[in-house]
Amino acid sequence: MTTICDSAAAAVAGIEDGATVLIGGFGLAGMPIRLIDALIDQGATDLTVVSNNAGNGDTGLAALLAKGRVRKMICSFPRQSDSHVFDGLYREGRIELELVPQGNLAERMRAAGAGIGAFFCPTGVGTPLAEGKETREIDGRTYVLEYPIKGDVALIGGHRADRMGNVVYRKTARNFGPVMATAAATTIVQVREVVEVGELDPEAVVTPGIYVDRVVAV
Amino acid sequence: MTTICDSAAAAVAGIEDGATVLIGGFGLAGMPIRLIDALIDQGATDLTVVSNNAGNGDTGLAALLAKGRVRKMICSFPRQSDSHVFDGLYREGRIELELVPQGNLAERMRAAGAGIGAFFCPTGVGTPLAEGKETREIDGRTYVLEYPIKGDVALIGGHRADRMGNVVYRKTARNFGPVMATAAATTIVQVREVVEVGELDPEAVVTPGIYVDRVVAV
Amino acid sequence: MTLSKDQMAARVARDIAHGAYVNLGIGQPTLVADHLGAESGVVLHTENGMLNMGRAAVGDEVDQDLVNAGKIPVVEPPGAAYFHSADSFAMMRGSHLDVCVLGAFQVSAAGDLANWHTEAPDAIPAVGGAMDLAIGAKSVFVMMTLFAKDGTAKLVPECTYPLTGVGCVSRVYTDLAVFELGGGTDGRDVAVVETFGTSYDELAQRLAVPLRRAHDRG
Amino acid sequence: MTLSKDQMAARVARDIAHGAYVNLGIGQPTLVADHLGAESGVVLHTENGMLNMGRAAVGDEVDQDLVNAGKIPVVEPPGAAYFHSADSFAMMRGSHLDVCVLGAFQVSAAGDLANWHTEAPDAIPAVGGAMDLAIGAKSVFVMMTLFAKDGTAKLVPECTYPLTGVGCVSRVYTDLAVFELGGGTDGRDVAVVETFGTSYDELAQRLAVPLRRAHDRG
Repeated sequence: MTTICDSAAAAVAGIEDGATVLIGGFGLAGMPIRLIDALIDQGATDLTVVSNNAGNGDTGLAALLAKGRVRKMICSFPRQSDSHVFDGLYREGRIELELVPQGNLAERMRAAGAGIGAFFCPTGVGTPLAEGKETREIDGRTYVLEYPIKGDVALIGGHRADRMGNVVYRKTARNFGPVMATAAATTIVQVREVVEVGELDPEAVVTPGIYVDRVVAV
Repeated sequence: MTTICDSAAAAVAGIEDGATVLIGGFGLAGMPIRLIDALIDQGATDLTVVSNNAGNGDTGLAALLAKGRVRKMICSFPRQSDSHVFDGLYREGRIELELVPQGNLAERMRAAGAGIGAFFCPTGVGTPLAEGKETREIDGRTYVLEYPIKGDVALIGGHRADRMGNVVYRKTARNFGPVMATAAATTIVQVREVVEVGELDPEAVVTPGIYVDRVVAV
Repeated sequence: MTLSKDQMAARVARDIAHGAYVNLGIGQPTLVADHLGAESGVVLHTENGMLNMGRAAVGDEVDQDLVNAGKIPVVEPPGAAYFHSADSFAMMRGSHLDVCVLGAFQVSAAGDLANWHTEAPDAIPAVGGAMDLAIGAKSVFVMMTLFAKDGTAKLVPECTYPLTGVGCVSRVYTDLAVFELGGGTDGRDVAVVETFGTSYDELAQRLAVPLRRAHDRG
Repeated sequence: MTLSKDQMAARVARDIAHGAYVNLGIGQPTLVADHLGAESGVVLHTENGMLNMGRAAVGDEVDQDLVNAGKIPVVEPPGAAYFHSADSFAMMRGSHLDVCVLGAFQVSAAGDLANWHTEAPDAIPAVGGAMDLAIGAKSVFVMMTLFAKDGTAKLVPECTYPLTGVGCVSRVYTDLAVFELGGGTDGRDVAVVETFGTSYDELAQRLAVPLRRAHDRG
């Protein structure tokens, strides 16, 4: 069952200290800014955050980092022109970083959502990011064994949702949202508009309601 | 590049004896009947066919089987009320059968299309279909190692395609089509209508043209 | 009075929570849908690629592109969503469905399920989605007559037919009683939840599995 | 005359086949798009989830939901398709892209690529999609200046920077020459395809890798 929440605060209620939080978005496209702001107000700390980047400027994920709420970032691309908050914390040794190639980040969350125990992946073979990982040659090619990344919570930026929780995205803001929605125990989606059941084209629904626990229009 | 073909015969040209052919459809929904008919006329033999079922009645895949063109079926559910062609060949020992749980069939083709070397899957553990396969316990659960299924050719039944090869399906006729399109060296799609570029909603394209080699409207 | 098939279906429906996501196996479990009205909030999944599947189609509603897992034409209610087979089985394998209701040849005291193959000499094996369904849902309910036509019990100490899944069944709904599996320290404790036209003592006499009364939580 | 960045981009574009599916890495490779007009039939992929990506957006075209992998706003041409990150990287990892053009810190004679991390003491590591891109496309082209600002060669016998991918680069386009890698019996033979404002002999003197003339196919 999907709950349509009245506020971002209600949507993020109950996120616990120590939780692993998957946060959608690629840069600002698809970033669930209002949910992150609500999470800052909510106060959960000691978080592990999984997101493609590690915050831009001083708002959203960067603001969550600045408050010292994040123990560890799992991401592909922390270093950006405006990632000064993360950069500072990292250089001061105040945040852990697990760097994951972008496709592995997506595929490991997809595996978590799809009940796959682990998978042999060709990405990163022979590089420092595969060091210490199990490898195997299959059909003449070398692969690295990669494990799922599960979330306790996913915070996602969608475009529209119906009251059953079916979600559509808009353009490249889709990015990690649909994958993260499958990989978390509790999936929370901010959308621009909640519509009545029947208003979304069933052929074009990207995240079916089964993956969505809470929706808030912001 | 996607080629828009004038006929089903042109669409299936060049399929070689001994090829592995992925055939979409779940029962008749999404079954590329016209492409299969053209393949019968084209004459390729000694085929391995991967499809969810093993033919219904006397047309389509059943007709291909009846002509003796298929050496081996890889499928999840050959036995149906109207699968008498396959049933007869199987009982006479004239066709090989590799039985694969339906979700593994889909996931193994997805792995082929996604460049995954193998994956640990919980389906079938402790059953005869996992006998002889490598198993591993991960996080307290037992998994079976499953390998990709690649096709030389995929024959798919879509709904509409644009001239760049972007394809949309209709309702549950979608089923295996989008996965098979990614898993074959050459993907051939029959659709009801070919439309101009720009007429399909970019948010609703299910199989992007990169996966589609040939399209024919039938 | 022992239960009719329809009464069994109603009894199963009673144990499905409001708003649950449910997959009903082909055959008898399909009848459960008749007892899950709109007020139940239940959303049906069909593994050939649809959520919020509707009732069987009649007359002009029949559309060859819209069928359920039994290849029966169905209708599309508002709020439906379509997806391909790999996504559909990812949804199942990833434990996103709340309940799956399946038929069975045999269920063991430890919750092993046998429902795909009788090993009859002339039988053509077919597994379909059975193994994926068996291990996918959060709860797997079996719906079957307690005794086969020849009088042998179908709830057994160990399955003699080939397994579909290991330790996966949580509840068994029969014409004579409802059982809860997986209790006790060894997970092989069968609790009798309710009886119909029979008694606990009579069941204890006719079944070879170790029974206890459901309220004997010890 | 040595080539300008724009001339290098034009030279790369010349080697991209009509109708190819191409991913252009962030930075200099983006310039290649300026030389791939509509008549090229080339379809651009951006790993954040789009095929048939358009040019950079200007003025009112800017849409925060529509950006490329460098987070630069772009436009949506007719025939575009959107997909999520796992599907996007499946497309790449599964070898469906024809060409990927990347920048590099170093490329080895055997085609090893180093382009993600300099190991500078204060550097924050960030990999993004680099490792996925390196191993995904059918052909990986590198576009870089042949010598670093301090005069050291970037085409080297062995990379000293951390690797992005092993043996993955097929061609290197520089301001001074175009090289084809992976020839010879040991796969470490570097062929000089074309020179700009320099000579084969001069290159042979300045580079530590074993060179041969491209027409010396032996």
